[in-house]
Amino acid sequence: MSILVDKNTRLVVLGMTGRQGSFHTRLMREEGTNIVAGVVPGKGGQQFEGIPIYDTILQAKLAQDANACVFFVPASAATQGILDAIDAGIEVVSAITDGIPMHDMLLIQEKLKGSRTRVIGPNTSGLITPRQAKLGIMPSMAYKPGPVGVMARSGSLSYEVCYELSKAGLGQSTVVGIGGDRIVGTTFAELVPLFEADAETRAIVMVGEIGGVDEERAALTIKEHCSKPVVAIIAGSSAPPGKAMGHAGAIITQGKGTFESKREALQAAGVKVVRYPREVVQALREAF
Amino acid sequence: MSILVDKNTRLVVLGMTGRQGSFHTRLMREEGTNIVAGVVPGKGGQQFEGIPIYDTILQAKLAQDANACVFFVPASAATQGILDAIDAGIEVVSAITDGIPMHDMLLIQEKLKGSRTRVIGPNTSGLITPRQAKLGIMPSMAYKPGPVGVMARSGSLSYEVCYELSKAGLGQSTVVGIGGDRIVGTTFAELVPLFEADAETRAIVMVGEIGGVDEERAALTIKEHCSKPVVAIIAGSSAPPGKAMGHAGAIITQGKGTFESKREALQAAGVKVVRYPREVVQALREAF
Amino acid sequence: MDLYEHQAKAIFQQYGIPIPRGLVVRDESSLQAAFDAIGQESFGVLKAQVLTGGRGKAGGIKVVDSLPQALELLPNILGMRIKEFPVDSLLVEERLHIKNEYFMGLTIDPEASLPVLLLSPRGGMDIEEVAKDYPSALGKYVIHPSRGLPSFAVMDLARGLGFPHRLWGALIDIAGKLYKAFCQEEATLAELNPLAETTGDSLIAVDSRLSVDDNALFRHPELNELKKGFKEMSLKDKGLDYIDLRTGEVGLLCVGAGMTMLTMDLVAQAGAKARCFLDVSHGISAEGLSTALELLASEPGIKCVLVNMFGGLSRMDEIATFMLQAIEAMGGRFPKPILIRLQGTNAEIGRRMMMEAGYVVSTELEELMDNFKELLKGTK
Amino acid sequence: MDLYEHQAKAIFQQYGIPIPRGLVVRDESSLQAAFDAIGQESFGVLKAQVLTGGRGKAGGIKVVDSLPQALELLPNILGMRIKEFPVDSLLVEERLHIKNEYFMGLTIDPEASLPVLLLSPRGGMDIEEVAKDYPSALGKYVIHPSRGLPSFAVMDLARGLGFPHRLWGALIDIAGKLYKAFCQEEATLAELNPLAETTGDSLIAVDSRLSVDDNALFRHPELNELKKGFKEMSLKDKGLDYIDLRTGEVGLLCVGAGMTMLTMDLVAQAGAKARCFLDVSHGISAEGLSTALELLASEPGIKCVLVNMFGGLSRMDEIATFMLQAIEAMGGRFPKPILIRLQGTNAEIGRRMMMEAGYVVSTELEELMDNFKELLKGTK
Repeated sequence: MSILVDKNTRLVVLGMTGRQGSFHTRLMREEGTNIVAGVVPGKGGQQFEGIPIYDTILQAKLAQDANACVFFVPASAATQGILDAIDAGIEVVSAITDGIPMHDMLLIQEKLKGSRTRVIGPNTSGLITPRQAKLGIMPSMAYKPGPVGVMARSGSLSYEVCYELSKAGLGQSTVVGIGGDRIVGTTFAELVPLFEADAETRAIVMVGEIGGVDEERAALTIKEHCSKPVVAIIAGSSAPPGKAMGHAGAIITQGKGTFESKREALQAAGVKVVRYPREVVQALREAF
Repeated sequence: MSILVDKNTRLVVLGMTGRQGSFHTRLMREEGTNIVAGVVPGKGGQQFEGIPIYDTILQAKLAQDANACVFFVPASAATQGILDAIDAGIEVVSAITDGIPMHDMLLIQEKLKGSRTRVIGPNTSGLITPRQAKLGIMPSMAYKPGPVGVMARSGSLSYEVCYELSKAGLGQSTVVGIGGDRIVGTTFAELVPLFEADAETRAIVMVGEIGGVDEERAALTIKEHCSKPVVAIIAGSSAPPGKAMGHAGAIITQGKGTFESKREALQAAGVKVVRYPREVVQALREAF
Repeated sequence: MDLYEHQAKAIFQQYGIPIPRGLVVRDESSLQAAFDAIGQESFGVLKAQVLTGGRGKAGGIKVVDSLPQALELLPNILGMRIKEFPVDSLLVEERLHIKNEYFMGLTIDPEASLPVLLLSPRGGMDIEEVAKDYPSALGKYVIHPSRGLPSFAVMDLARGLGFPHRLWGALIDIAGKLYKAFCQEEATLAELNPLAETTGDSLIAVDSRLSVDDNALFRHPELNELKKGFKEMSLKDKGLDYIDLRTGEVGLLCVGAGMTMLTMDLVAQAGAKARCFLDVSHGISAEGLSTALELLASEPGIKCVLVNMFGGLSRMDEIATFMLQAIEAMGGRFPKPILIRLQGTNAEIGRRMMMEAGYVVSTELEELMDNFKELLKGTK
Repeated sequence: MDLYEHQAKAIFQQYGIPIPRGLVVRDESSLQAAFDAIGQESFGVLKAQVLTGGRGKAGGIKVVDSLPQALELLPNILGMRIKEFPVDSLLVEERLHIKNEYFMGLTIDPEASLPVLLLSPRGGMDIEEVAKDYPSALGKYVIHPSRGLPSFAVMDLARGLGFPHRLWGALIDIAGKLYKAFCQEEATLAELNPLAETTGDSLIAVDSRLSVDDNALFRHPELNELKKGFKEMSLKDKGLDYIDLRTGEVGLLCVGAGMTMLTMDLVAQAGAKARCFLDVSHGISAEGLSTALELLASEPGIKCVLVNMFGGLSRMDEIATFMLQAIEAMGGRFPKPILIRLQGTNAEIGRRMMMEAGYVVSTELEELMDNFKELLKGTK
């Protein structure tokens, strides 16, 4: 078991023939991912290392019964692509793309309501169920199959944490990068019930950081809906008080977003909060 | 008591200085309606028989704390006016205007969600709580205060029915014309709970006609949510089978919309169904 | 406003929906052009253009092999009446090799008051029965206009209804175009039936219907132009809602649809039958009343006229003034028995005016119907 | 990208939001023009243009009566640093007679991930404290973009917060314009504080802030133009996220914001302090790495550099190649102590390359931090 993606995932790679797209298509395949199609407008009918290429997501979906997409296209093309994926009824969209304008995400968010699509990201390292499906850019060497569900805001930090976990023999059920942007398709709070419902996941690691209120929101969900042990690592505890986001920003977050605010909220939900990757391993060992 | 409008209604008349607007402003006032403002773009700052005129609905709302509007403007201006009234937070909109395009109503309908506005009509004779508030064009002589709540698709037929009721000493709590168009702001089914909750209303009369499925939908609501006696008059029982609306129309209504379909649905909900106005009086007398 | 098949097809073609080659023909002279446009190979099908269903069963569609055969059949079809509708034009189209007949339609779902896409793999003439007897053979998707018609919705319908996989793409494509036409033309109904699969694995709209919103015509000049071909639409321009029931003997002149229907029911109750409705509620004018009265006077099927009005917006003094003016222009006297009832706004003045001109005028509905029953006795 | 007050105001003015008369001044020569634009009557207020709060308390705002007085004060303000930000321009504005100070702002509600309008009758410098201590003095309305900002929502806020009735219309008007600016300029923050009521019963934006979405600049050429004034933005164009903490002594070069923050935490744990972050995750290039290394080498406050990278998208062999190229161009040797850790995609190759060039390279994070602690010991 796992969440969102596994060996039944039928993946379409957007921008398959580009520099990043082609490099990571190979790496995702090496992880065991079932890549059924690529989409590159204008190259429909061609192939990339045996994988058929289509002009549109819908064509790929129709021809290959695809149910997931990963985006290796620039921001200027990604918004339309995500809207197309929602329109086509793709179930999981891993939006690696960095730099999607915030107001585009407002549009995407409204379109997501009433759709069947879950968007992971944007500006994410993607998601991986080790040895089954990888829809992202994370270094495979850091991951092993196992019982820990990981969700992270920062890609690089999640690599480090998973690498430590793997070295310590604590493999991962699924690792999801929610993305670093202000508006993301899927929040920590929305992933908690999925990990809770997944039989293989025995504990959850949240890789958070200062800023935003996503960790605080997740704390509420964990408190009410999660029976599994949760460990959170929050980066940025030593950061000086943030650059002002204007009064409106400060008012609306009302003191949330700091390390202390996140630690308090999470501890109140029974979450063990740490600062450094090694401590995650230790806390998990205590929890198991 | 009554529903939707009463002597606390603070009415704005759209198109107050036009031919119909001025004529009916006087008649509505004679009924006792508290008309606090008129709206005629370009005539802001003027007065009409002592009533201040504003350029926009919002200005009228701000200056006079208005909570209701009645529309005497042509269809080409009404759509924008209704959207403005929703935006301004007007609570009751009586859209007398006839000829509003259907696709405009689709737009208005979506805008109504999440708003505080209830639109009556369009293409309606309006609504009246006799001697308290009249937001419409119905002939006042047909109405008397009393215990019968009336809701009607056809204006002219509701005049006839109310006239008969009044002659028989059966006055009305509130009479609402839902309007004759394919898409209306408020349906019979939505009015039933309002009449049910109104202490003064002791019985409900539904003035329906063949076509559409609004009577059938109301039957479900009546069955589940209405404890008061309901009498329905359905016009058109002698009409020959309707001109085809295309297969799609026939398929989607699936035999609904006929006199028989409406009678069956309503009788199953405990509603007495009649054909002629005099029979309404008789049925009500039996019900009381 | 319901458009003719050929008008609907011309519009759908602008949106890229595939339709058969063909040409409208109103007399023998243009048949040659239609033959040339289609070509010998797939010539041809003659289809009577009428705004009613059941045209095939009534003999309004003929398949021919040659121009002479078409020329021979043409006068028969052009002369016929289908359900009382006279045929005055034909659509001549190419013959197609049809493997399967499907149904696709867009209309307003009356429950949701939202557009709904309907799709069925069992299209053709009996689609209504299919929908009733095999509801699982009909798929529906209710559309939220702000979200549009997503591809996956069409795909789900196609999959769920067992459409072959090779057609999903074409169905999505055509549904998207049909929805675009539905929105842009402000239609109330847009229908492709049958939407046929030909030997080439492609889909084509063999028959089409399109009804557009009368209320929106003012912003669609090209549709407004078509209006001229429809008697009921030109009456509408004068504020008259006109419905010709094509049988019966009593002409009705009322204000408001509900009142019109009630009057029709009362006429039926009295043992007679309404021939036509004229509802003058959409703007009373001298011209409108005059047109209405002339129509009632001239239509030979109408033996007598009932005027039944309960005015709200319409003022009965105005109505009386306009009616008297119109009758004056018709020679001073309405040429058929006419019974009048006026009630509502300024009704007393109106009644007095009509009575002074010598007409039988009632105040109450019962009174009008009693007079009508007397009239019926006299004519029988 | 956070804009300067005068830039924000110039944009808001385009949307019809009332702002004071004024002019930007960078030296004495343009003060006369500002004086002429404002006029003797209401001259003037000098406001330091810095991208940080607390400018008033730091002496960055001065009220003057005359041009000579302004000329006298100008050099003091232009020379000052406010929270380490040097002041190199002033906004000279008219003096206003302010009766009340309100607050209006638009930003993204992090709970709903939707735009939110904030309004308070107690605006001015202490608005954050007001919001915390008197939450009832702050009104919020979450906006659904497809529905827009309805007038009644603003009216409800104004009424609920006790704004005088005479201002409701102006508040609705300005909120509508501010929301329009927020959407069209693709802002992340738009704020009028104080939004002041003057003696004339009208509202005017005495101070304004506008932050626009860096990611959307590509479709706003006029905003993109402003970017040149901001060092961090020009670095961003080279794929570098740069944050200058303005104190501390360790320069950090990492891939990814989370890793950067972790490294900063580890530096703090070791008893040192990070001076700046350089996150190269948004596109690794020779030019980007070279710019980053030059900045770290040249900034005098930076005593040593930590490079900590765990690459996914970024390939560590590429990173090593680009770093070595850059160092070569700087003279063959990086001029400060530098500790490097490379992990992830192609890390082994990268590490070998750096080691062969004579640098201290780690594989594991602990190893890097042990080396760092050693380095610290040596320097103390």
